[in-house]
Amino acid sequence: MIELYISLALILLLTIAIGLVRVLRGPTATDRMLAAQLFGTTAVAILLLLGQAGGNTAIWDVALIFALLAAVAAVTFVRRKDIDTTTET
Amino acid sequence: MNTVSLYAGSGIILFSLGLHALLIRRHLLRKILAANIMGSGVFMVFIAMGARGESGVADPVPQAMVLTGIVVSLCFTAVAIVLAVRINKLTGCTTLAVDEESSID
Amino acid sequence: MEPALIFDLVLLLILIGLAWLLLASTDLFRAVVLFIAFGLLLALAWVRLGAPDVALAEAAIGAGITGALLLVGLGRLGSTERCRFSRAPLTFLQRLSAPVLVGVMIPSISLILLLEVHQLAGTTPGRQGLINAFLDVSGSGHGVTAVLLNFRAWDTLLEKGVLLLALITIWSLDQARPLFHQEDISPQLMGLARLLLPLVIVVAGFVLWQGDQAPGGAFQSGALLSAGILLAILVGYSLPQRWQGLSLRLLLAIGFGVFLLIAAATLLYSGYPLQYPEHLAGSLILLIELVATASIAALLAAAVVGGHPPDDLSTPAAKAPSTSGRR
Amino acid sequence: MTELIVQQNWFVWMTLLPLGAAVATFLAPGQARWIGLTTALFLPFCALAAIAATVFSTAQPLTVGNWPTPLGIELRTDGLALVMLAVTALVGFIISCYALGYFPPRQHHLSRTHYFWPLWLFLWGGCNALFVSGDLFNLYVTLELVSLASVALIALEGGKAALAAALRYLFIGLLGSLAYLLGVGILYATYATLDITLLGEIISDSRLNHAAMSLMIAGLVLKSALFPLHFWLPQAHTMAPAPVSAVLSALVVKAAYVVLLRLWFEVFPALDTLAIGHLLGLLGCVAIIWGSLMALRQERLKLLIAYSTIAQIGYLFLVFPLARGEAMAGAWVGGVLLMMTHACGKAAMFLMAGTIHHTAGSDRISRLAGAGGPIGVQVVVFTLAAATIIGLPPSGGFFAKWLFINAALATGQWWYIAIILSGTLLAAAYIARVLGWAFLDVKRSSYPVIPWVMKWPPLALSVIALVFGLIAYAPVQIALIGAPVSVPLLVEFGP
Repeated sequence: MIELYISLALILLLTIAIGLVRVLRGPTATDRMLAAQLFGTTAVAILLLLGQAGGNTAIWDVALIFALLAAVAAVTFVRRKDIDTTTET
Repeated sequence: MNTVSLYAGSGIILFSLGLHALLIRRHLLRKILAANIMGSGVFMVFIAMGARGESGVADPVPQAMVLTGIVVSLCFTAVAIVLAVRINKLTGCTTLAVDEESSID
Repeated sequence: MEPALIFDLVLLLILIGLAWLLLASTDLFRAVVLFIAFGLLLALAWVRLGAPDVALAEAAIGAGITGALLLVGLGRLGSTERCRFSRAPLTFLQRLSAPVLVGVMIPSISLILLLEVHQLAGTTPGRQGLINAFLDVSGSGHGVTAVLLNFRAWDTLLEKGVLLLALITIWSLDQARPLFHQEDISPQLMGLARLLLPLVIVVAGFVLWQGDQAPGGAFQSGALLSAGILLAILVGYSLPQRWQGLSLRLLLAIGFGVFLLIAAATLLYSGYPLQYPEHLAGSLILLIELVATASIAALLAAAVVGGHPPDDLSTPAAKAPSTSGRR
Repeated sequence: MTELIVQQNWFVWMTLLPLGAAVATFLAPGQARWIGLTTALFLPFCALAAIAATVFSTAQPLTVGNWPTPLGIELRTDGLALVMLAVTALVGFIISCYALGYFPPRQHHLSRTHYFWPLWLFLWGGCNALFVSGDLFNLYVTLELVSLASVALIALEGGKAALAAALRYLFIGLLGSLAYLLGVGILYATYATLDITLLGEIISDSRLNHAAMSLMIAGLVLKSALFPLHFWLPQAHTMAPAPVSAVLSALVVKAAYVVLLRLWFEVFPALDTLAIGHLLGLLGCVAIIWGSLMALRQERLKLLIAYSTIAQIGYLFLVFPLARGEAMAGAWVGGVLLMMTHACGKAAMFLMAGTIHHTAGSDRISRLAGAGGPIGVQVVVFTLAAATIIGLPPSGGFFAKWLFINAALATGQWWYIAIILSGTLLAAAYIARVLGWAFLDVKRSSYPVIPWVMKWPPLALSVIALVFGLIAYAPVQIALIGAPVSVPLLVEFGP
């Protein structure tokens, strides 16, 4: 059973690796940010699986915090667009 | 090849990557990111070493030290960002290339 | 190979790849987003290494504060058109120092990696036994909390000092500027914040409370709360002006101040700094954690805001944080 | 009541008090000057009490929370900690007095006055915590406290050059302490303890320990600005306000060096360090010559003093190759003595440079032409302080170099003598150049009046630095309490 959980987590991890392509290629800042948000969601799933596999419920708290705080980075992103015009060096 | 040495080795690789970038990158924000990566590498070595021993029982001392280290590096990051923004406001630069003679007087 | 090892291998490969990509990236925004992703995956690595306390902290910081810090900082860095110095040549010694460092340090580090670290992997256990032996008298039921707030409380005391010092530094550098345009307050974001803020407060309380027995504690809880404060600031809440003076400074300093007072009191009482009387240990640790949480939340949020509150009361209210009771 | 005073652990109070005062000055910015001055007045007495407690009643090192050492953090009262606490208290007191005049209560930069005191008190408390710490990770935290406070103080001046210097210093500090921290991690992984005493007993000569040592030493060498890693120092030390320059040159650089001394003599004595010792010695020699030559070329007084600091740091690193065999104690004492006397002398020089800048309107050396008449006092004080940097006989600098030369003779490394002597000549040359300009026979218009706190405290400090050699017996005896050098001191004191 544990092997199954870990294998599922591994598959989810691979989807993150694939999602990286969107961060790298963009083309707009929003694409990149949304991909990062997707990683957050996937990480929550991975953490739940790892917690189940290890029998350590403390790991679920980490997932809880991720789920809660995903909003903060997103809101910062949305808000910062208001003041800034340049992202490139 | 076991988990601990895998993570410790990766920590050292991250440290070296960060060190390299901290030295050669010129943009201030990139230097700040590099320092953070360096720090993460060091913390990974700590935590990996704490994870040795009987299964599941990790040594709390390295964890506590890493928590302290994370706070300290967060402080440095925050100060560095404000300094960088301030420098950018005064000079328009995002690098640290102020040579000795021009800065005097 | 078993799946767990493959999982670790893939995770580390992605981490190293991310580090490489973000450090080499030409687009700074992309680098910041990659760094946020790096923090997420780092938390997974801490979980895999059996360090949920660190993972909690990394999650609270990486997903909340660091992202906000970097995004705000990036937004405030203007264009480099005015810059006259960017092509200023390095001196000979400056140019020499990088190769010396790279030439000396990276090979020596790689040497450790290649030759020695794997030998360590099976040897010398840590201090679990010793800490468990003293856990009963430490005033905390969780090893990491006991180490942080009792056995190595001196480190934690000084670390709280570093936090306050960082804020004083930031205040000495600049005056707070608004994080966004005052006029446009989005009702959607406001609704989101109304939904999330109570949850954040409840979860922060939970994380603080369970730090006594399980992973969690003042820093994680404070970081979470500060993310909540930031969210509130970003959707348009602000601190009333009459709270931006002494009461704000008190809130920022109380965590370090109370810790210092306890150190002084114990030094007077027993001759040893931070030697808690055994029957009071639990309560003192709880007190330190409570005030530390409040201070950390305020300090981190104020660090993102990035400047001292305006001295002149006639200027429009800058965003400055408080822990609760903003509505 | 007397018992309460005698039995207090004053060296712990010396950390808690400045930190508490820093919080108080943050909370009540209006009262910052008086809180700061009271603390500065009190700390030298604490230092005296701490020394008395150790000398007369054999105070023991204690652990925080009274936990046994691998678990708790040891705070030490050995000689090195005590003399550094005392010197810091003395220099800190003088600098605090000077700062009262330098940051007057009402001026345009209101915030500078407000923020100087909490930052400086944080730095002071951090330095004191560092000197007494006996735990490698705790040393990391204190190093970070000191380096963050230094960054803030450098940036206090507010100009773009100062901010750039501050940020560069921040990166340097971060780089150095992360390298140090990685070494600490490796040591903890091997021995599961970070206590300096325990580690010194069990450490063995292995490749891994060598790697850890190299990392830690490289980090600290970067922080203490040994050639060729000194590139950040001139900017950082000269862009800051005068009291801050004095603090940085006199105390902050020494903080990293104290950690280095502890590592070398207390943690790693079992390792074969001959090659690294020679490397550090060689770099020290280059630093002496290079720093002095650069000082000779400078147009500005503060830059001259900063390059002189680089040269003096070079002398400090001669301890590592010289401290071998029977010369061990001599070289170690020489290093500690030089650290103390340089702290006094260099602080006085930077403070005086600040005063001269204030009066002459510029610190260009050429602008000093004819200044010897109207601001003769300042120039003479500057010269007195410089005497110990050059190493003229009654000064502490002379005795430190004397001890180094003895050690070089005892270990048969005569080339260090040549370097020390030429460094002395070069130092005399760059000081003489300043005096030459100052006493040119040029008529100058009047100079502004300066507050007395900017005149007399530096004078007191330079006089102390000058006569340090005559009273060196007591500090050396204190420094040798619990010193890591077991060999009895072979060299004679006195001329």
